[in-house]
Amino acid sequence: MTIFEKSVTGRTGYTLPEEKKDEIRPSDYIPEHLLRKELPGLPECSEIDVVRHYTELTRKNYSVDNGFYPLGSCTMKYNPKLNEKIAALEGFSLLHPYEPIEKVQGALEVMYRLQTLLSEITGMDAFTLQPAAGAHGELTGMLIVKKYFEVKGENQRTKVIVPDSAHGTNPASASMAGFQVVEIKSNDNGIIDLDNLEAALDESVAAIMLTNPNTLGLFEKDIIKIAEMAHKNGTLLYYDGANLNAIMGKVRPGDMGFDIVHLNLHKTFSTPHGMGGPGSGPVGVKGHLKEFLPIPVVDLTDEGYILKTDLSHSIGRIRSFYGNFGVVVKALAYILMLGKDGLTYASEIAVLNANYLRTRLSELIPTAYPGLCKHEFVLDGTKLVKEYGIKTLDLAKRMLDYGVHPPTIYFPLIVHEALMIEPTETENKDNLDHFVEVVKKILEEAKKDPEFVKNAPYNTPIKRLDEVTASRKPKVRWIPKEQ
Amino acid sequence: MTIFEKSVTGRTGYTLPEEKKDEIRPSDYIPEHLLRKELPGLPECSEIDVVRHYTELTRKNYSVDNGFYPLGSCTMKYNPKLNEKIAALEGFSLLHPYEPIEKVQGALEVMYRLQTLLSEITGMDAFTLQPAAGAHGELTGMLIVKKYFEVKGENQRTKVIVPDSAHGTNPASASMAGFQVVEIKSNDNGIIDLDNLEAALDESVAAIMLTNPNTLGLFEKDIIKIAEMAHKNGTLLYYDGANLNAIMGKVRPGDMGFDIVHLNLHKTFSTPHGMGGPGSGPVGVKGHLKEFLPIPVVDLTDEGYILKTDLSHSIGRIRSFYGNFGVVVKALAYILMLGKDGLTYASEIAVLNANYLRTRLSELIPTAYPGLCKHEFVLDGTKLVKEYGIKTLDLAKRMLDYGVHPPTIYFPLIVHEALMIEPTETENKDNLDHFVEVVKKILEEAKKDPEFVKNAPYNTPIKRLDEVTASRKPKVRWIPKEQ
Amino acid sequence: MKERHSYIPHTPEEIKSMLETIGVPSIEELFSDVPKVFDFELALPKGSDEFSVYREMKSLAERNTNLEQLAVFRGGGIYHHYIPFVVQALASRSEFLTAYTPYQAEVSQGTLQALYEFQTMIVELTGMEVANSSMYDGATAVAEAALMAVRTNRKDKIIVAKNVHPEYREVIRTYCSGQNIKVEEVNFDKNSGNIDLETLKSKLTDDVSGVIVGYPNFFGVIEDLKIIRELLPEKVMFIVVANPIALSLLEAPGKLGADIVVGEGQPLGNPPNFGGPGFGFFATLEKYIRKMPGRIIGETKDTEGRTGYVMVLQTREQHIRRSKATSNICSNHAHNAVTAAIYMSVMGKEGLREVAEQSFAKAHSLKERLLKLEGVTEVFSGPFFHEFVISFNKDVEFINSELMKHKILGPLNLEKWYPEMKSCALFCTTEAVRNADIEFLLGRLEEIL
Amino acid sequence: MKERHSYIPHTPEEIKSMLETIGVPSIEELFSDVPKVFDFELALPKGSDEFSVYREMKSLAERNTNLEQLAVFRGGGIYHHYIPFVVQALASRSEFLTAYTPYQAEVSQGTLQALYEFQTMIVELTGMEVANSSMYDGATAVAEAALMAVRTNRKDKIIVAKNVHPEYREVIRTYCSGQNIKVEEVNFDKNSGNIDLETLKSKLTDDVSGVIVGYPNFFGVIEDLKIIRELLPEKVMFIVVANPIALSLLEAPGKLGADIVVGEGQPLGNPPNFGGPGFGFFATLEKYIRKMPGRIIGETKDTEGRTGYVMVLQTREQHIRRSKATSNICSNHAHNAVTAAIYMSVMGKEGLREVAEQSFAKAHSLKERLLKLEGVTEVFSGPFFHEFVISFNKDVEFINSELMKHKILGPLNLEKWYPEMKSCALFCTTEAVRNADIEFLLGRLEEIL
Repeated sequence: MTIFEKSVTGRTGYTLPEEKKDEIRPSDYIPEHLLRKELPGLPECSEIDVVRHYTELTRKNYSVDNGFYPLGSCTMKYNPKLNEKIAALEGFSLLHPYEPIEKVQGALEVMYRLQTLLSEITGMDAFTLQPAAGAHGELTGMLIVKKYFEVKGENQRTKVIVPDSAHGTNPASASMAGFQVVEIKSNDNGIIDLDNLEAALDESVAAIMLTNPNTLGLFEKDIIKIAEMAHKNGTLLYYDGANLNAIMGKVRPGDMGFDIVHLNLHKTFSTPHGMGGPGSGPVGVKGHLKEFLPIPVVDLTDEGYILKTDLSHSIGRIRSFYGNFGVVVKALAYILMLGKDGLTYASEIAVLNANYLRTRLSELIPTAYPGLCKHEFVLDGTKLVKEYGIKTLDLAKRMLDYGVHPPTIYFPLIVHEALMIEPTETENKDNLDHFVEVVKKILEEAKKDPEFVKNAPYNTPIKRLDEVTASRKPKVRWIPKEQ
Repeated sequence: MTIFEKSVTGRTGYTLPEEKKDEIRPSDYIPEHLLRKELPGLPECSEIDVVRHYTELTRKNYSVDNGFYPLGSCTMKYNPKLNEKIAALEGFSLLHPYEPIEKVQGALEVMYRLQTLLSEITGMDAFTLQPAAGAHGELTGMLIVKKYFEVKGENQRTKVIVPDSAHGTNPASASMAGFQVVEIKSNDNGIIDLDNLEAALDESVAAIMLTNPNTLGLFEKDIIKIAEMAHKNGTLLYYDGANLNAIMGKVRPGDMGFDIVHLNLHKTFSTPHGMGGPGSGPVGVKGHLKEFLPIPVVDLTDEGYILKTDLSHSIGRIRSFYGNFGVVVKALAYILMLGKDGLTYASEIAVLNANYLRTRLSELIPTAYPGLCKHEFVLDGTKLVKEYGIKTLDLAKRMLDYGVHPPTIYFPLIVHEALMIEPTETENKDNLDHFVEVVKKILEEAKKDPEFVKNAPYNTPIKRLDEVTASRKPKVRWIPKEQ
Repeated sequence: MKERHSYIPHTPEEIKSMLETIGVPSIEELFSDVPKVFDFELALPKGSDEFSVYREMKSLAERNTNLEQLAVFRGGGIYHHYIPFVVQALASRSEFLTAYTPYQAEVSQGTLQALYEFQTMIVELTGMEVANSSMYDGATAVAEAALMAVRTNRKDKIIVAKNVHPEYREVIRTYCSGQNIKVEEVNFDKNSGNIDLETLKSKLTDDVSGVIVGYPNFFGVIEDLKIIRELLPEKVMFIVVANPIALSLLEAPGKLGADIVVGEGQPLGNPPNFGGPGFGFFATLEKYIRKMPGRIIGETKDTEGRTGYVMVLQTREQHIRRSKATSNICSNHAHNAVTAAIYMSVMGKEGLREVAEQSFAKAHSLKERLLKLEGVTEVFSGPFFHEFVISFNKDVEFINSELMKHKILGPLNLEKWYPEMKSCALFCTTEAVRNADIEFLLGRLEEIL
Repeated sequence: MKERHSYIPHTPEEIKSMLETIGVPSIEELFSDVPKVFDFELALPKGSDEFSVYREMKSLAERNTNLEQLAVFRGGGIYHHYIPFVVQALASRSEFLTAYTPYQAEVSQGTLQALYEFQTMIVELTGMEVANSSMYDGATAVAEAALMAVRTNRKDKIIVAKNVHPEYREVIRTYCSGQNIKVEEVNFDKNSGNIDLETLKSKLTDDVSGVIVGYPNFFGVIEDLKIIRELLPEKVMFIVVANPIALSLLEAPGKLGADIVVGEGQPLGNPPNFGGPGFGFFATLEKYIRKMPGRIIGETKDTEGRTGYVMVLQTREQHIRRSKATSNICSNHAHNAVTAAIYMSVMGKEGLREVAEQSFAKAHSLKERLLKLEGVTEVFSGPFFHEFVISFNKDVEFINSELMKHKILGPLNLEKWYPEMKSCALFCTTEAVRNADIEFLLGRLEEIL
């Protein structure tokens, strides 16, 4: 039942200080046609109604705090409670962005320190914390690329190369920045085909967007060569940081030759995903692109921290104020907590977990590409269709009945019936083993009765939903029954 | 699965500042036979394991935040979130009881103000906030009675009269204070039988313990007469405040003639029950018993608030420190929030809700006693047995399947197959109507198939449990499988 | 390699056994595909414990002056409102906080229903027909609205009123720069503070895809949406940047001809957070739903006919449509949107109206009383909501630094963005400004001026 | 009658319709059975709003000096330990906080299992065989233990060591006064601080039901339970009041002959709360389980054979046995007990040991260094855990008030309870006392002494 159906006219859940309103009537000040005649149809509930409604909704959700969540490319690691406590401190949460700079030195120090730490972790020279999410970081990066070549007078660079295994945001961001997207096919080993790349690289190419390890969880071992090819061609190399959790402390995008990198604080740095956001997508650049960063950036001067806006080639402002500060606070706390050893160890164990799960699962479902993976790996689900008569979707839905969240499915697009699995370092061995057992059980079930699996889930708050009709005739708001 | 089964040797979930331990080894200081050889078998888990374990446990619980909880005599009203926020303030939660008095003036003011407010609400002259729960308040009250007659030299007063409808804590507390308990039968209308009382009242009676309205939800209309009889006999009148939620702002125990009263902050004053506690059971007395209160009491002097210990006849200390201060803070916030009008209104609506539900339910199951009730009422479930072939327990268990918590059952003992229902004022009409519908549906089910109802619940995390064996061969601790 | 960590559960024995299963001798071996040339030493401090980290972060927090410590007369896009305590208590429940995007609908009904209800509330507030489930903030929401207008009308000019939030205009320009969309600004009427209608008219050439105005605008002045709409050719998309609190008091833009209504949702139960995260809201007409950026939740049925919720129209989105998507947005601000839904549920229609009325009344009372002070002059005569501009006979920075000595966060100095507006200051009041704060402010100003 | 309240949902229309159903004209009529003579006017302030209440309560909170603002060297029954942040995050989940006593086991498995695990942890810590699911505090737990000893042995004398917490001894006396149980105290050895064994021996007459000692005792000194047990006649119940943190380091009382082990559980993850609520723990031997006060959770099976948990042995309790119950306790401190279980889960066996070791090491280091200061003399030579007594050549109150100027909460002045112990002070250190705090304390003491 929706909150609207629980509403009763005249019920209230709010209190406010009773303050005299000085006999000021809006109708004395505002033209009648601009005054609202009918109040918006918001629900009317007492406090306990609201508490029960949303408490009930939370109980219909699966989350990291409920169990294993091996979504490939999403890095659903544990979100420490400590960080929530810190971000909720009034000295952080109750700051107005336009307070005088000397009253927010603590906040600016938080930002400055995170910028500095991220630069060290990625091997870049400067960072902006403005972008609100990964895709927003990509857009920022692509606009930097655009502006860079504008300043250089190379306006012919209208294309961006993206491998066919890329996250959907990569082509979408490049396109939004006005670039034409050139997709190149990966080779049989799941990595960049140097010949394809060579063929695509000409003077119209502004940038190559990569993630390394890539979405198949494979390390692009030719990255030095790729960087050389790009730079020789005058092309910039962009790093999608979605997969940084594989390599912290082991190798740095900056050292690999990337010119621009975005990170996802809500993936690698443990800030929670919040049902889809807020995230935070800081962008780091090498020295030659420093002046192109969006404004403002935090800087340290003799008088303390400042918000610097006078960058000579800044792409401008990419969002209001200073980014998702509340998320930034959590990421800083996380890095302070783990430190040098902890961050490295996190990546090591993330890779250990992925390889362990890959090894065990590959006995049941073949991997799309053989050999070592980094933090994630992809299974090829065509065997499910052929041998078990179920699709990857069916396997995924049946997993819900066993209380585990399914992996990312049908991505990357280059693998048929793909299952993309990222366990993260915060899952223990028992959880991985349990996951293998669940897959094994479901395959056994499918062998006996594929229809049974196809009709899963059975134990969830709701069964399989009709998504097709939902999109064909979208009902995207609640409407009272009477109407 | 228990947390112990999720434990793996060597896993850790804690961090502590790394501080040099100065090469101090316990074995250099403590005789060997007093040093622990084997660490206690506590679980070894990472933080995420602990988070998931307890999050899962909460999801197996029903609570006020999940729905209607009409437990008679328990006053399961809404527990405002505001109060939790306030009690968690470091200025309250991080106080040491032995800080210098001048450093805890705010805390003492909280206590003093609550003492004063409770005195006004109940019509008493002085309060102690020491007792940790209702039963603890009763024990305190009974020890005051005992000491009072000791001081008066009336050592022959060895008995306490308790009606047969009383809460079990009443006789237990009287007995614990060394009194012999005399139970008197209620009359046909469910209230004190004055003749029975008269007969029992002699010079051996130290006190009468009553609650008004009583556990049947009926107002003891003869209370003036009862008080006269008691006082004429030199007997003290004790008020069990469990049912105060019926009468705030309407009538005061002090005005009715009670000499001693305990309250339950976790019932009437909205502090949460916390799965069974902590509660808080302040005790108020009339002036002649003021010097008998347990020490310390908070007092206001020219130098500020003090903890007073020099009461001439104090029964002594009833617990360590100053009571459940954290609970006291919440109760004060609640009273400040509601104020004079709000408290009265709370009682009025609590009584309205009870009478509404009584009226509607009595069409399905007869009430044990006719006529108006106060905040709660009792149904006589014998009809269930006779007409539907189910017991009150079965009805209760089946309610769980409909997502509502059953009422108190099999209490008070004087009603067969009793259902004791207290809706509280924070439940809306829809919830009451829904509850009636649920009862109606279950009775229809029972008519068709009593066995079906007898095997309920079906939709709960677990089915009916074998309580008999559990008590015959108690397994009250987890033991590793290997042993 | 650190051997133990509270967030990482592995014991040495487990690591050993896992390596054996994989068939490699060491964790290092798992990185054998990483060229050795990349070896480096991470120059970070070593890890810490949670108590030390908490203390360190808390001391940073305490080096800031937070709004609870101030009387707040500053708005300008982020507003200090009361937030009922129940809002955070519910929003912080971990099943909301630590869930991912609801790709698996069957175990995400909590998220999906909450966002569906949020969309409904935004539709109700704005008077539009459909809304998405959030954008990053007000600025990116309006920038995306501009792109949507261009996508729809396929003409490469966007007109923005100069009295739209300066930072929003900057973001619009940044977003539009990628696709070489021209952004033209229309100045405001110097008397009223409203958009200058004559200039607007003169700029409405054939190549305009959309027009953007504030409601109220950056100066707090309420634009007459009806009149503006009447000026616009039918096809030109009318984009309104609204303050959601004001919408309880002002006629819904949907009733006045808006095509897209966007805005910053922070005032709806989200703390200021030094500017973020709040969230952007985005509402439009049904006919444009397939052009809309962002995630949308819709109602549907399960195989047993029960009502449930799913993400709809995903074919607009980047993970399906890739370079042809309506936007690149992926992570949005769902948690902030749900926070707002909880806020609106607990405030209800009456509560939100009360917030709007108190904010309005206090602003009007304050303005009248300010104008009685020596050295204070009215700047704009147009109707306003809870922000207004006056000019001082002294430097605004000076006045503000004097006020700050009394723990008053004074008005915004407009000269920073509008160099022509010398000594002009933007005041703001909300229901969280107490009458006593207003008296205190006036007293201090009397001393200062 | 107030018409609207955020906690009370009724609208005037609903009230009207409900009154009609009941068949009475007004709410007043529902109180017609209350004699009119009782009419009165409640003299309370009028109701407020949550923001004003919050501000008012917060200002009261800020008038206190909290332990985060101090260097804490004071214990005496309530201890300042680090509490991992995850503990409150989980314990405050509303399904724990707002649930009642688990009378309906099928929808209370969360409570029941958590308490069952808690009992197991207490059994592990104490080395006993069974534990209940909590008492109010350490003092009432030991008082109930005294009553249980008398109930079991049917002899009316209890012996208590004078170095048991003074407030606990007062509570024992209060509890025992009801049933006219004699409470005799045994003094401590002036050199060691341990219970005086000779005096104890001399008091062990036939009428003794139980003997109560501390482990460590109020002076921090570790009693030799083995030797004491050997002194006691077999039937006399040996009751040990233990510090649960110390039990990670000290041999379990269960292995040294204790019959009942009780104590204050606050140090296990509960904030000091100005003394309450913490909780009492209570453990004993299997053979006494039916004599034990309080609620006990046990494991069982459901109709399908699945493991579940229920309250067991309820026939001991007041709601069944009434005046014959083992205790009148009804509400207990379940929430604090579950908080402790979460704390012990996250600390684990190693973490709790580390807390004990750090507390121990800091205390021993501090004592050694204190004794090097002029004007400081050792008082007891017995082995101690994390509290110890020294004497000053100056008044303890004076020293403490000087220390407080430097934000140091100095040692407890023992003279208040032991008038013979002039200038004696009880120091305490835990892992939450930093080495820097110790240096700072020593520096200040050097100045003061």
